Amino acid sequence: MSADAATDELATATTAEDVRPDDGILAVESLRKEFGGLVAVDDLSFAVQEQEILGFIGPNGAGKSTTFNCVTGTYPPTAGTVWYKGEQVTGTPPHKMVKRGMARTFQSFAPLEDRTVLKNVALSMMNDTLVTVEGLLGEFHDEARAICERVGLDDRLYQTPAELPHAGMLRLELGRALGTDPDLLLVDEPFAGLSGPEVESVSDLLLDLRDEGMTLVVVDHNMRGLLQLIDRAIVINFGSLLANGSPDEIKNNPDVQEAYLGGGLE
Amino acid sequence: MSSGTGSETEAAVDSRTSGESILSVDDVHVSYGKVQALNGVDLDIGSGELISVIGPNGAGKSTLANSISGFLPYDGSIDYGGDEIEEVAPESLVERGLIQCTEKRDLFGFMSVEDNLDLGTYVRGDYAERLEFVYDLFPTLEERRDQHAHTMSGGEQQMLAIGRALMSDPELLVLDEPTLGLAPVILDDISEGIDRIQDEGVTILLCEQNVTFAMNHADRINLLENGEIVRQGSPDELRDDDYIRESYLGG
Amino acid sequence: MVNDGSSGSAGAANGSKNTGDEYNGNRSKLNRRRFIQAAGVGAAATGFAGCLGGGPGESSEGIPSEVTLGVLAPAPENNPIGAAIANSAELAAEKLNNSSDLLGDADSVSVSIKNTQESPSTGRQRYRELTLDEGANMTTGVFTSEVLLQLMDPISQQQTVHMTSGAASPKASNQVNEEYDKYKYHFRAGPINGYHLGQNMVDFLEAKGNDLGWESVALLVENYEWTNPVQQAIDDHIGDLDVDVVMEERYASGTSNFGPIYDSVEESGADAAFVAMAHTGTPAVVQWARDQRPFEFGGIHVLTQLPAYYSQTGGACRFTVSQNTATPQSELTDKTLQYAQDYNSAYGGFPVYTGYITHDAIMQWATVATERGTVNADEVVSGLEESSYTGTAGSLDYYGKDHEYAHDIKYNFRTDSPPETGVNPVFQQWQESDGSGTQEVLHPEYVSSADYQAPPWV
Amino acid sequence: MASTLSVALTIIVQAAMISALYALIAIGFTLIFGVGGVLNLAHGATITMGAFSAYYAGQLGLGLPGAVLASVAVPAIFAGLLYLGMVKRLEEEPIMVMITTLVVSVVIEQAIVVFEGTTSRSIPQLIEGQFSLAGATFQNLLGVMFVVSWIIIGLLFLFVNYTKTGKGILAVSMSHKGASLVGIQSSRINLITWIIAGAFAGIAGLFLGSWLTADFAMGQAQLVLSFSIVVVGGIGSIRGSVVGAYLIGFLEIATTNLISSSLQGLAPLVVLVVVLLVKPEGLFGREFAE
Amino acid sequence: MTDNDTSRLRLLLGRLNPLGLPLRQKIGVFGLAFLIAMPLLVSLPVVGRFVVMILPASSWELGLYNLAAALFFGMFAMSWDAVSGYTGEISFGHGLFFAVGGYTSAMLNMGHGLSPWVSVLGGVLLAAVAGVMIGVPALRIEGPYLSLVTLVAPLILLQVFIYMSDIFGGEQGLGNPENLVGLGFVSNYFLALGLFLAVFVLLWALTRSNTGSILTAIREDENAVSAAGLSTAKFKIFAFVLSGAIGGLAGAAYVHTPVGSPTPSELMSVIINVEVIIAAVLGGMGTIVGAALGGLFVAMLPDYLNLVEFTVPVIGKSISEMSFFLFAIVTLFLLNIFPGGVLRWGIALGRRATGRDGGGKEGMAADGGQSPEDAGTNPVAQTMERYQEYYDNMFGGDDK
Repeated sequence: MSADAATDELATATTAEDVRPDDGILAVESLRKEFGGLVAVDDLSFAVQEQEILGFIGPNGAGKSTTFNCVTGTYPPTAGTVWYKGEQVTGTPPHKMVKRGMARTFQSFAPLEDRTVLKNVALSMMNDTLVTVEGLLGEFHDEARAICERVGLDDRLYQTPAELPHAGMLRLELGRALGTDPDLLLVDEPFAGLSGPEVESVSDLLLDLRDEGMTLVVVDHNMRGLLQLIDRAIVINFGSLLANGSPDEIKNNPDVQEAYLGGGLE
Repeated sequence: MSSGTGSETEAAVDSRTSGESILSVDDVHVSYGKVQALNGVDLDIGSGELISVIGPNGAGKSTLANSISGFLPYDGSIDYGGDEIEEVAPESLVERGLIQCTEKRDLFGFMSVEDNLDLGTYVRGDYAERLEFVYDLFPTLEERRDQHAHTMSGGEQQMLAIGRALMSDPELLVLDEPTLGLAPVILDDISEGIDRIQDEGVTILLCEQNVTFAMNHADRINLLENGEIVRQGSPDELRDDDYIRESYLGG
Repeated sequence: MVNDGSSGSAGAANGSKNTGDEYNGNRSKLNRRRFIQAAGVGAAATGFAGCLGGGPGESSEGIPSEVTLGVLAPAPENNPIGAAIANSAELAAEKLNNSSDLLGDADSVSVSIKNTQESPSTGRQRYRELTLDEGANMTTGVFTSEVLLQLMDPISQQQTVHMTSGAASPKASNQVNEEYDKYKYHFRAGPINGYHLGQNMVDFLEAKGNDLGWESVALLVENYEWTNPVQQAIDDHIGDLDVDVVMEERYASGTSNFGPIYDSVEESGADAAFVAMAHTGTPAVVQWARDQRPFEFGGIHVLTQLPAYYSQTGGACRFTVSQNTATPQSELTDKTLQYAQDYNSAYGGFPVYTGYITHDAIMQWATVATERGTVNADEVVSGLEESSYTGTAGSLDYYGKDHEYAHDIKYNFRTDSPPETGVNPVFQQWQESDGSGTQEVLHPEYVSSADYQAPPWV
Repeated sequence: MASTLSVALTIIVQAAMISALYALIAIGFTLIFGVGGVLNLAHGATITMGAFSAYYAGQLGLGLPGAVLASVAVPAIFAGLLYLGMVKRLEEEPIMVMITTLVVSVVIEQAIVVFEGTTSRSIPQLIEGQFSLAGATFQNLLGVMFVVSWIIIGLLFLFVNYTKTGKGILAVSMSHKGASLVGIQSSRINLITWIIAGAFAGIAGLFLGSWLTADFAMGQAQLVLSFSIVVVGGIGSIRGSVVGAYLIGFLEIATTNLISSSLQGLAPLVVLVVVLLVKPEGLFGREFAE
Repeated sequence: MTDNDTSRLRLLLGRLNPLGLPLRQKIGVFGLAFLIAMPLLVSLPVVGRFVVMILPASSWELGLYNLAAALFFGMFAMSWDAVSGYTGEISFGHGLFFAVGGYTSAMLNMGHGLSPWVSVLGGVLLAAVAGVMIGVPALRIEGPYLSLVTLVAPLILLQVFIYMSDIFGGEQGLGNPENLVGLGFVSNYFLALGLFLAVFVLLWALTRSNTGSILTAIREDENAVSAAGLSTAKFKIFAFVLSGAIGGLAGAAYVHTPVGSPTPSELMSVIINVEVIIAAVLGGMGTIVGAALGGLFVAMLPDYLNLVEFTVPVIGKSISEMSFFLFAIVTLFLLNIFPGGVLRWGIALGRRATGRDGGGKEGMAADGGQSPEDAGTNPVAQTMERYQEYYDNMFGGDDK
């Protein structure tokens, strides 16, 4: 198939420089993930610097979510290495990655429908201990309330996720992630379905978080609202690295325009 | 876009083609639990038209498509071929010629291409002619007639889904995100196919996130945001709209 | 009325198994209706005091005006074995009510029948209902050994005479022997215990071996409690005979497919399957007949003892031989035929072995109680130990407290004349005459009605 | 006397005949699972119902044809009513279907206990006599069972692959929404599969009862057998059910013949657990989506 | 949570004050007081008469025994709820744990002469091990497949018991192990009540603490729980082990009383497995209270039916004879009316009656944990949704 040929060409065209464990807070070397015979991520290497906001961009089906599922431990990668804070963490299960300080939001929002916003956030602040008397008296609620306020949900503490508007769900996702007190936050498709002003206010929140010392990786398939937010972008297509650079470089990269915008998209 | 007026008068005002109104959506509300997915949508499609509904993820496009094809209960009124269809099951709508190609395609994965197409005629019967048309439209399908649907690529599956819908001789075809996740090359085939289907006289409602693609095909475009239609007009009119340019055309 | 109230302290402080809240069936006859009538402080106080173990006992003298017979039967509505127990108890009660001699002081003798569903837990529960809720003066019945063994403790707790009329496990009598004071309330009015059942099979084979012509047998026993001693007895005694045991299989309870087992029997070349079956009998016999397995079939097959079994199995039980307590035609005593006829006219059919035994048990109990002038359990126990009562199935005599089968009915094998004491079971064969089946008696001689017929396909 | 070869032949012939019945039992269960997406835990009780329908027909003197007819019609109607009355409105809640059908099976079994007791009943014999094959004798009944089961399975195969309704069944089993999109009414297809499954269970009950006698709990082992076969054979696959049935049938006959008759019923359980732990999608099942 | 311990203490004391409890909890406390005082109440005039009338037997002695048996079943039902109600993995063969506990304890006592108190501990331990054996596969196989495994596990155990009947006694079981507290009516009642309350308090506290909140979150969405830095595997296995141990405790203690014995029909029959599900579903899944009440109801209903001496005319059967059959029919009926659980329905009704529906949001926060009645959707619905997802994966996953 012609698409495959194009992929190979692109992969060889942009050879990734060697990535070392201490290249950044997160370093990924030669990551590969296959499902059955299908290659979803193909020899992908990149690094994320501390306290930057990195855009991770690619069209639908480019392998963005798979990459992050491998990084966060949801799937074990077929091959490749992941370092986090200088430690090798390849294949570490998700909850352990969270404990190491890596949090994520879900593209398809996954709130717990059975409980209030406040309790959704409180869950992520709980200790991973089996038997405890904690919670019997509602210990977490003050801190959880503070986080809700932070993400702009202070007036919706006692609503269930089903009552939240689309943007509210995103805020809840962010709140839950913040509840784990992360150093690196992966934000999956934050702007999908948001109106202009909403995009702006979420951007502000993310920028604030960065200013407080957090590192952010924002995954999105279109660039609306993204280029103003990010410091640097990585573009992938068909599971391979396509471009890496500042927003302006990305915008003007012919490969990106060809593969990403050329097919009539935007 | 006004709401609240009767669908017939509205159809008369809005319809720009000579065809009679085949579908009128009037003040439709849909909610999932406490979340409002559609918030008073009005839409009118004349016979033979290709109308597109665009909008970002989560705007309510699929909800609209599913309400029209009978999969979701709604408040308000949807009128197809002169009848209110609120109580009508999706299968009966198929018999009446209203067919959806869903976003997930919903093919019979463990059946061959041919069996999938064959099942497309479940409510019609005699199909040799239509099969010929489908194979002519998407020659790949004929090449892969014995292959199981689940083993095909996304684009081929999309062709099969459209082909299967055509087999039941639709009057109104609702296409939900036919371009989702497709490689540009395949996109061209689909694009061409849609044009030819319209040429055959099939009315099409195209729900699409890919704005450029929708602009290239539609007679009229509706922009759906947060469950409401916020802009409406011909592709040319909307290309000049600042809001659209800024938000959707990478302006 | 016996209440060794001294031994019972508060229930909670009681660690031992046999003391506890000492209770007695007679006193706790506070069933709900009466309890409500009596209403008062007194009755209720008695109730609670009882649990503390120190309540005043009722007078133990005399026969009460109302006597309740508690009956435990497996599914009396649709299981013929259970029905025979229940119906015979009713018949016996009617006799007692009509009799001026027996239980003379009692105005009415009533029967309370409970379904054990062949389940130990249900049986236990029903037994407690009979003794605690209904205040039964004695209990009888019980077909399944598993149920009986679960009743031994409740019987000792309630200190009410229980006369088993169906279950064969000698573990019960062993318990009586080992802890007499605790378990002495249990008697087995029939059938002979499991060990004797096995011995009886061997005795029969020895006596009738020439007629049967079984030179080698395959021993098939179902894996239930009651067959353990049966198998033991056969193993102990069959060696004395000129018969080879070419196969011995204790097959799983709940077996429904006998194909593999019968294949093995055929392979072993046995002349006959020598069986001990009760719960699993129907599939065994139906598959034997329908497959026309090339071996004969006999031993103890409880279901073939049912008078209606021939029509129930479409004639599949034809040619099978089984031990039985009595048949409607076998005049074991002068009471046998009379009882069978009474039963037939009352219920339109003949009883199974449990019927004869239940009837005998109740009549013997009533006779002893009348002799002693009381229904007091301890009195009746010693009365029964001394009693020799001629019932429908033979003479009801019990082994003494020092015998390993204490309080079991005595087994006494005879061929040509009835024994003086104890019982001598019959062996029957289903034969066909005029298109319908009859239970012909092969043994003993003094009641036999036909000669053995071998199945034609063997 | 019995050579290894003839023992092997006996096992093979026996297993071949019995596995055909197993396949018949499992296919109904598979169909409902595959098409409706629910586990019908009353499937075993439906088999029992088939056997007892034949028994009652025999008691009423309806003769063999009456018994056969009753054993097919009563369970088929029952299954149809069960679907329409209870399962249909719970279709979105598979767990409630499991619980409800489990309780329904308890009701059926207890009804038999109340009215017939726990002892076995012999039901009219379908056919008498024996035949010889490879030096061993087998009941004619098993032969008939083998032939009839295969004919029924064959007919079902033709029905599913070559009729419009049959293809509708396949379509619904693969995608409910897809079926709706081509105009197939899932509820009608579901009803048909329940009726077919009920009729198959009834026939199986008739054979089982005629072969081994009938009792209230006879269906329990058949239900477990059905699970095992479906799990081994994969969801909704008729071919898989037949292969699964033969695999388990051979294993069972081999263990009961060669090791101990007490092991009856163990083979399907072990196979089930092993397959679930090692290859949960079954030998012929579709891969889970990933 | 560190701000001040005094306010915590005050909160705690406030919660323990019976007068400050919500109505439903007041009723619960009253019910418990009644159960504890009942053996004494029986001896009172008039009151005693009334008490005997409401007992599930027509004499108070048997009533206490029946109640004791019901309390053991209630414990068993709570143990089912702890795993199935909270994690959403429906166990169709919970009798496995009941049986492992009961048989182990009986065998240790009868075969090795251990004191029943010690052997009960052994039963609990082995049942916990059985919990691991089900819990570990449960990490891999889920939904209906796991239900099948749980359904089959006790059947395999039964086959082993039958095959090795020399050791396990086959279908007839193991006879009579020594009793923990003799044959006494009152002592056995208090034994059962004591264990029941201990289990109830333990499970109630655990499920209202963070642990319960995490378990229900697993039922809702495992990914979300992992994303919160919590090990779903650890909590799921814990739920199975806890449930196994408590189910084992119920079974072990039960066989060492006059009301129970180690037989398959009492400990692991299909009917036991069905009854426990019915108990929890009717009482309300994922509430512990519901399972406890449902368990008592399910265990006592046949006893009550048994007391009815009415004979149904046409079929000539008495109610008591058909008690289990009728029980099954009643259950079917109730399942069709209250699929969300009778308790939940009762709570909703009670809230409506007291006009507190939807109010008291701050009160909810003070409640802490995951109390069932303030949940937006109920566990039954969630569990169903969860199962639906598995089916969607199995049947609808062709398009990826």
